[in-house]
Amino acid sequence: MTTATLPTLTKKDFQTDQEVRWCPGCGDYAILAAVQSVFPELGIPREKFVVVSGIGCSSRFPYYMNTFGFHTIHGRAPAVATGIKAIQPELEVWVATGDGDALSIGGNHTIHMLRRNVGVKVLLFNNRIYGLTKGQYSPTSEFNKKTKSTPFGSVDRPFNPISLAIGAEATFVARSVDVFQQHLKETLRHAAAHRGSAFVEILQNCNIFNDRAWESITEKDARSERVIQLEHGKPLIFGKNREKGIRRRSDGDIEVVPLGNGIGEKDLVVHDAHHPRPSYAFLLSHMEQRPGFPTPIGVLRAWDDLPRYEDVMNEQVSDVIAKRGHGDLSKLLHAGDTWEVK
Amino acid sequence: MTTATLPTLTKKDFQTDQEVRWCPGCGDYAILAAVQSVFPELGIPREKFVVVSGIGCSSRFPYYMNTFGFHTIHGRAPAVATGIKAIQPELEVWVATGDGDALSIGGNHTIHMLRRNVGVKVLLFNNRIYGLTKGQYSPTSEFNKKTKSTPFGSVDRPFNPISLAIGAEATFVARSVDVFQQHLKETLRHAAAHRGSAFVEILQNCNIFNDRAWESITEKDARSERVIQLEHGKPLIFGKNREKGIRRRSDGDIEVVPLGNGIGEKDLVVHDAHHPRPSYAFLLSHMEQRPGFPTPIGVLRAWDDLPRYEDVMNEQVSDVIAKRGHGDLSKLLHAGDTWEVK
Amino acid sequence: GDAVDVLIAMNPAALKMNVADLKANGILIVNSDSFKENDLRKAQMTSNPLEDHSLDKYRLFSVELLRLTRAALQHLGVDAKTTDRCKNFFALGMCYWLYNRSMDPTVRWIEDKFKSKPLLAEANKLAMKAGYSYCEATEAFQVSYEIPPAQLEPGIYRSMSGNQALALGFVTAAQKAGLTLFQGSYPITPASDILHELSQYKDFGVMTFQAEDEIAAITSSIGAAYAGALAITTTSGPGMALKTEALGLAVAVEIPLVIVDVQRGGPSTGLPTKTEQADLLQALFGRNSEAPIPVLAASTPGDCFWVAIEACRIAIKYMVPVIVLTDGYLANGAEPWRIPKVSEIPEIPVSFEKNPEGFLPYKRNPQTLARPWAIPGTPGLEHRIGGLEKKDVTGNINYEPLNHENMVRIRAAKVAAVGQDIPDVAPAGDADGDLLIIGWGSTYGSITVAVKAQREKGRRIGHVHLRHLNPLPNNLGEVIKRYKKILVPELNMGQLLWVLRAKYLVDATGLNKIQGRPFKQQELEVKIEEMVGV
Amino acid sequence: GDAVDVLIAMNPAALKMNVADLKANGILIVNSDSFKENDLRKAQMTSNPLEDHSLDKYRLFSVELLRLTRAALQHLGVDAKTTDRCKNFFALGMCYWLYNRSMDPTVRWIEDKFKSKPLLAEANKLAMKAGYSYCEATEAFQVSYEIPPAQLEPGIYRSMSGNQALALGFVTAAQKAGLTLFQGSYPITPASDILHELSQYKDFGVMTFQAEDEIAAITSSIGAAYAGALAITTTSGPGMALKTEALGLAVAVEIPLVIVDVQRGGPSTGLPTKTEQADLLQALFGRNSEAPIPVLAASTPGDCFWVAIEACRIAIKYMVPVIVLTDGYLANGAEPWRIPKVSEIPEIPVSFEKNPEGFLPYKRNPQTLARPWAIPGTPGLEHRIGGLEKKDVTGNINYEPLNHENMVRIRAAKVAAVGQDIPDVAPAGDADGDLLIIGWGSTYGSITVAVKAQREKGRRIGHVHLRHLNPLPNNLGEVIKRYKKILVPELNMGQLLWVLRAKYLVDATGLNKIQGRPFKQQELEVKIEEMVGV
Ligand SMILES: Cc1ncc(C[n+]2csc(CCOP(=O)(O)OP(=O)(O)O)c2C)c(N)n1
Ligand SMILES: Cc1ncc(C[n+]2csc(CCOP(=O)(O)OP(=O)(O)O)c2C)c(N)n1
Ligand code: SF4
Ligand code: SF4
Ligand SMILES: [Mg+2]
Ligand SMILES: [Mg+2]
Repeated sequence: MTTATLPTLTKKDFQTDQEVRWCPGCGDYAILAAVQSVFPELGIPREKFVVVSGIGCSSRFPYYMNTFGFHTIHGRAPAVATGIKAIQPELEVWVATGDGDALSIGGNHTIHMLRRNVGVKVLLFNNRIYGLTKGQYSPTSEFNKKTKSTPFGSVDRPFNPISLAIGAEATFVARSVDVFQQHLKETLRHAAAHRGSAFVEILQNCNIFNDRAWESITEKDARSERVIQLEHGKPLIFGKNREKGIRRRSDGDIEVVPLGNGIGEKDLVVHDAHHPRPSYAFLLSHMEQRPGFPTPIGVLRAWDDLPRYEDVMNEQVSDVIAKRGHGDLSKLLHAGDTWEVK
Repeated sequence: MTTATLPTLTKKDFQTDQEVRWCPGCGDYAILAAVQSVFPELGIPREKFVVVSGIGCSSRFPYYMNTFGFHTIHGRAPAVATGIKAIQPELEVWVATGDGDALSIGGNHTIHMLRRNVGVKVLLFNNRIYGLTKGQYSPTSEFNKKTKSTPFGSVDRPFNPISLAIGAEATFVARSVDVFQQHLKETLRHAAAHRGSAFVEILQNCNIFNDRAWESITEKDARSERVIQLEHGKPLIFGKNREKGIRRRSDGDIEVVPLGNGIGEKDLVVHDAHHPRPSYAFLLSHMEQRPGFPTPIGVLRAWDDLPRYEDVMNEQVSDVIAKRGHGDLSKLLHAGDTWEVK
Repeated sequence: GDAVDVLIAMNPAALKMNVADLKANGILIVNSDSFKENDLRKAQMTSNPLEDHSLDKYRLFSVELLRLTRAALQHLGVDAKTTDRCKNFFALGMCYWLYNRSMDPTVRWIEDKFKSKPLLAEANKLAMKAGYSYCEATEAFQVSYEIPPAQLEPGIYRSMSGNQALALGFVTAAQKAGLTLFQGSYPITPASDILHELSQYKDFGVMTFQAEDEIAAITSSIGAAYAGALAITTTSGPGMALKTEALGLAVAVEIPLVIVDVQRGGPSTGLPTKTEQADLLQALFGRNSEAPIPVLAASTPGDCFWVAIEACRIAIKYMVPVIVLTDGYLANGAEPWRIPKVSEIPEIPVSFEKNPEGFLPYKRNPQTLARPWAIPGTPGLEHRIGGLEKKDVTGNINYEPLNHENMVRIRAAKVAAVGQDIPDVAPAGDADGDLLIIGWGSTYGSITVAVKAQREKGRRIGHVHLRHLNPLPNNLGEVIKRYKKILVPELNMGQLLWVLRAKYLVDATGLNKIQGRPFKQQELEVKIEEMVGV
Repeated sequence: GDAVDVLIAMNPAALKMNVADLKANGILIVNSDSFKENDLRKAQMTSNPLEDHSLDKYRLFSVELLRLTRAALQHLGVDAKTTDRCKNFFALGMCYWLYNRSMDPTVRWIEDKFKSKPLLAEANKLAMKAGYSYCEATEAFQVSYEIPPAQLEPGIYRSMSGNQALALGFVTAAQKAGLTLFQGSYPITPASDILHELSQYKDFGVMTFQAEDEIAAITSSIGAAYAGALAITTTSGPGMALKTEALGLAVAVEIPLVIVDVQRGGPSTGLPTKTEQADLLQALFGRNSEAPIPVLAASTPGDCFWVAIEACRIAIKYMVPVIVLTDGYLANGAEPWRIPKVSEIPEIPVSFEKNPEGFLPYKRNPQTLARPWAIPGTPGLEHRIGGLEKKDVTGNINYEPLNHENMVRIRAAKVAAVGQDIPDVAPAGDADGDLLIIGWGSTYGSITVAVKAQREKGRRIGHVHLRHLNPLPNNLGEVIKRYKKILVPELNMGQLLWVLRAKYLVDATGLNKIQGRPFKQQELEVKIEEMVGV
């Protein structure tokens, strides 16, 4: 409704007067650009946007967005965002966070917000490192990673953020890459369109403390060879010449098959992002760990039939009021057994 | 080795002089009995056992086990257990926890411990309620649950503990039920046999604040109709007369089929608990949400090829010592640029 | 009189007959198994007393004595009739726990009495122990002590417990401020009942959020306050400790928030069901760096209502987080409470910033030093806030040395400014004399009666009971000078004592009891006589 | 002399030529892009000075100036040669941030100087701003101040920063105690370097665990201590706040643990890279209920080594958690440190309980009140501990009133007992006189020089610098009486001042600076003269 009367906004409207302060070459610049160019498209008044973050390089994001912004404390953005949505469900709340902020100290708030399906969009800047604190390994760093805090290599196995989010009942999970601008914007649009919790992992390069972390995906050619772009309703095809596909096996598992000589699109898995159950998305979420399999990007899961937490919460209040009428304070104070002292 | 010389232990050896203080009829008694009868079978000296817990009715468990026991603070048992294992990897460390302790306040420590594959066994007493604090809903309570803190019904969707654990990279996940004594003991034996993190959800009845929470599974007949017992290498069959089975569909999903007229065991999914990848276990983990599907109990996943966190941690130390020799303190203090003041 | 402290009612008839003899706030254990429809009918009861609030003035424990006793004796294989008779011993076991008395004498008595029937003896002992264990198992059973009856001025009264009063106070404050009440909380004894109460008041638009932990409880409340709610978070000591990092954020972003700490015995998990006053210093200093916060304490169950409202008023007027301290004794204790007229209660003015004209997020009200409450959704007020140090007025991140010192002093001055609204203390009893007793919180009742008794014996004693612990009332230092000696009785090791010594350099004496229970009038009188001489 | 505070070395040759002019602990910015193999060969360097520790006495920032400048100017489309020349301005921008000066004058200068070449002007400005932003972006750059050089007694010296000294101190303590050192930690500025240091010492059997958060950091350390390690956890203010609930558990279960808080500017996230002393009251009181903990503070970077050892000794001897306070100034500041002989350092006796004979988990050593350290794996010592109140000696859960009071007092007495080992304070300067300056922590250097200067002007001043903040040295009260006036300079709003006033009822004066940087000698002298007269 308001949108009708809206002065159409531009990218400029979402930029602040604050110098953007990341290291030269940081992947965060590209993510900022993508968000600033998608927000104006959404037809939402600027004052309705709230960008909430924790602590980290990525969490400086709100300072550069000319919206309402809250740079909270380390790991707590999802909880703060939940409180905001409970009180003003119509606000468009986006969380900017990092692999440490969201998955290390903030892991519990992240999974609980997803479980509740609070209508918040989470942008996880995954650079597989703690940038702000000068480069310690993170919960997404690969096993045996050598960092400031692990000179002999880390001994933890990483989380797969997508698998974790799906295990936590996420209704929307997607992945994109800082340098794939068009794809990133498209992914952000899908996230914006989702009413429930939207979890977007963005592969981001920290060129100071973890340079080239995603090279195998971003380097020339790799994109087509080692990445598969998921699109709802389209068969799973990848390869420079779209010569490879993913097929179901009779045991329910998937396999990579070369297209041609008898094997065609009809034999391939057709991507169903809207499936009510999470198993298929979960299967895709870690396929890149298997030799010859590509890394999936795009929307893995977008099932939006579940009511939003903040809506159910507010409906419950209005239902009670509808049934009982607005509470009468004097009645409340006089409830129960009363007596008079003369 | 020690085991050879061991005086064989009995259930009595694991009982303490403390009165067991749970409400009459609480499911915790049955779990205590099962653990006390399985521990002596393991051939491990009693002083090697450490039972760690957080806070909750379930977390009083250590007081009743005549082993080393640590009743820590709410939600932190997995982290305390990790510290213990790092220093003494050969200890047999079991965590007793509840659905609130492990999944609400302790959710982050639980998933990180599983991700790291610390060699700790977690017994999650899931009574779908906060017992100790007089009955508030928990992260495993069903949607719209009426409790002390939600008189109009809860508005959260629950976690599925098994799905969450699998999403967090758990190498062993199993489920059993307080009143299925034999099955529970068998499940505990499997958990004990697993070297890495073992996550066991035990459906437990809180007869004071959430009585009959699991009735649909435990009541007479239900067990065979609504429960499927998973056994590695065996086909997925259930029903009072074992007349139903679970079959793969061509789209990779599963379906319940009646056995007979042409459909036999050969057509059914054969349970593979040892599969290196988690997708199959994940698929089973939430099938009971679908009409006509049974609740799986037993070992869903037991993949033990991954080294334990504490072992890698300690090997790293011994490797460095092997390479560099034991550190020389004096050398260390004199490292770098030194000069003499006369 | 021959009023009793505990009543165990096995059925409606028994309840009817004896409840009158039970002291106000006495313990009432009822066998809920025998309060079904037709039991009530038999006793000609039209409504179920376990639900109709008619027993509000007692500590009602409705327990399925029959079912629990059966469960406890299940494996013994005694006949049903015997089993059912054992429920008396189950109830007895509960009483022993509630008054933490040993069961041993009774065990011996049973063994002796039923010498001839060992199985029956066994059954009775088991039942009694089961009743004891049942209380120990959960945190459902909290002993509560009779609150010394105060002089009752005329008015309409009801029985009121501290947790209930807090809940009603917050609902009232929200109504008076015209704001949505948001409570982010994680259950913990003895604070959980505040959540239970407030979750029932959806018809007042109350939003209760049971968070995944205390950190999410307070940070969700911070988010709610930022979005324009009257936000509160309620907990007890261990949970309070978990909230301290987020408290610092609330101080830094200067938003209104009320934090309730219902103190319990510690340290660590400690004695969850017992009372204590040992979180005062945590409330005052338990945060990193200089993060001053106003602290209030309630003195009686009914006073919790007024303190809740006062805390909300300060939080909104000064845009600060405010800590409210109560304790297990107030939380579960009940007293007759004079019901105020809604019109007697002043409104709480709230003005959200609306005007983009020259809006700056840290531009301050000169009198209160409050910054504007500029909630998201307001056109033209888009701005950024956070926990990093910031320039005053503009709110832009700023690390300059002098700006930092300036901001630290402003945050302190803002809390000090609350002092404007704090009335001077006027000692009860003698306005000057030999002894001034300074108390805070739940010791009000016992100090009051002790002072009364001692003054009747002719001693010249004043009593100041502090509601505001930070800032302290402006004239307190001057009042202290009017007395020869100062006594500070606390259910801790001397925390207020420490504060008073530091602030006023007064050589006050502490009376410290840390036993999980309140002072006895006797204990106070002995100390008073020791100090002022007999 | 004409020694410089900052040196920017674009290549090895330049470094070689000028490094001698750089002050000890001065800032050294090196363009790491030009320190490759053959660059070094060209400059006839056999080893890479960026790695061979030869520059340890400076604050070395090795930065890829070339690559970063190129990245910053990428989109401008200026030629490579010009771009590369801009790296000088990139480095300049860094300096402006490090000394937080405004870039505006230089911006104007550039615009003027390159009037004719607007693109070049643009490029230089961009490069400078990029350098500035680069420092602001991460917490990698922390200004550090020159530590006033102390009198150096004869010996072998090396340059030592506070974080490095802590790390070495803990390794030494573990060796002297014959225990495995376990560090559970979550990175946070300015404490992270302790983790970075210790993670290198695996050849000393050191185990470092980077936890998922500060709560897991301390609770994993509690688990490690329980299992028999010398366990430490290291953090800064916000992380300290998160550990407070677990600190209570450590107090309740009475296990040895050392907690390091490297203080930084606050409240909340505050000023992560700036120094402050404002966590003292949090360290003393920031826990629920009565949970006393010994607190130590280091006074110089090198002193951190000795304080670390002292903290471990107390923790083990008394079976208590111990808090160590340092700050950003000590952590990053470096000073010449006299390397002790390993034999000079006393052993730390440890005796794990082994004997099941009459073992009871809370049976105490009469002199230290320490309970036995009975680690899992020891046959016959199976027992249960936890955070609930317990009976002394047996350790069984117990809620009895008198037992609780008894336990609270025992835990306090145990911390007080640490006083046995604390040497009496002997003031530096005059043993009595007009003014006693009482300091703690990183203000040691500046107070020392100020006192020296003022005494040379004939004023009678003593200086006590407290290492033990809880318990305080036994004779402190008596020493205070020997002076007319007491001055307590602190980089906070008066926290030690508060403690001294409360404890000794002394009307001490505070000198409080809260600007994220240390005292200037000047500031102290002005205050001294104000107090004792000119
Ligand atoms: C309570 C607390 N603990 C630790 C820190 C230090 N800290 C700030 S950000 C951060 C991690 C940053 O990593 P990530 O979330 O991946 O963000 P990035 O900088 O990589 O974008 C840490 C450990 C803090 N600010 N607060
Ligand atoms: C820090 C802290 N917060 C809250 C509590 C209160 N508390 C104790 S146990 C518990 C939840 C118990 O539920 P669960 O873990 O499911 O165990 P159960 O009693 O059901 O076995 C809560 C909220 C506490 N003891 N400490
Ligand atoms: S440190 Fe890494 S993530 Fe942080 S701003 Fe620099 S490049 Fe970006
Ligand atoms: S409250 Fe429930 S879970 Fe706790 S002891 Fe009683 S029955 Fe068991
Ligand atoms: Mg990161
Ligand atoms: Mg539970």
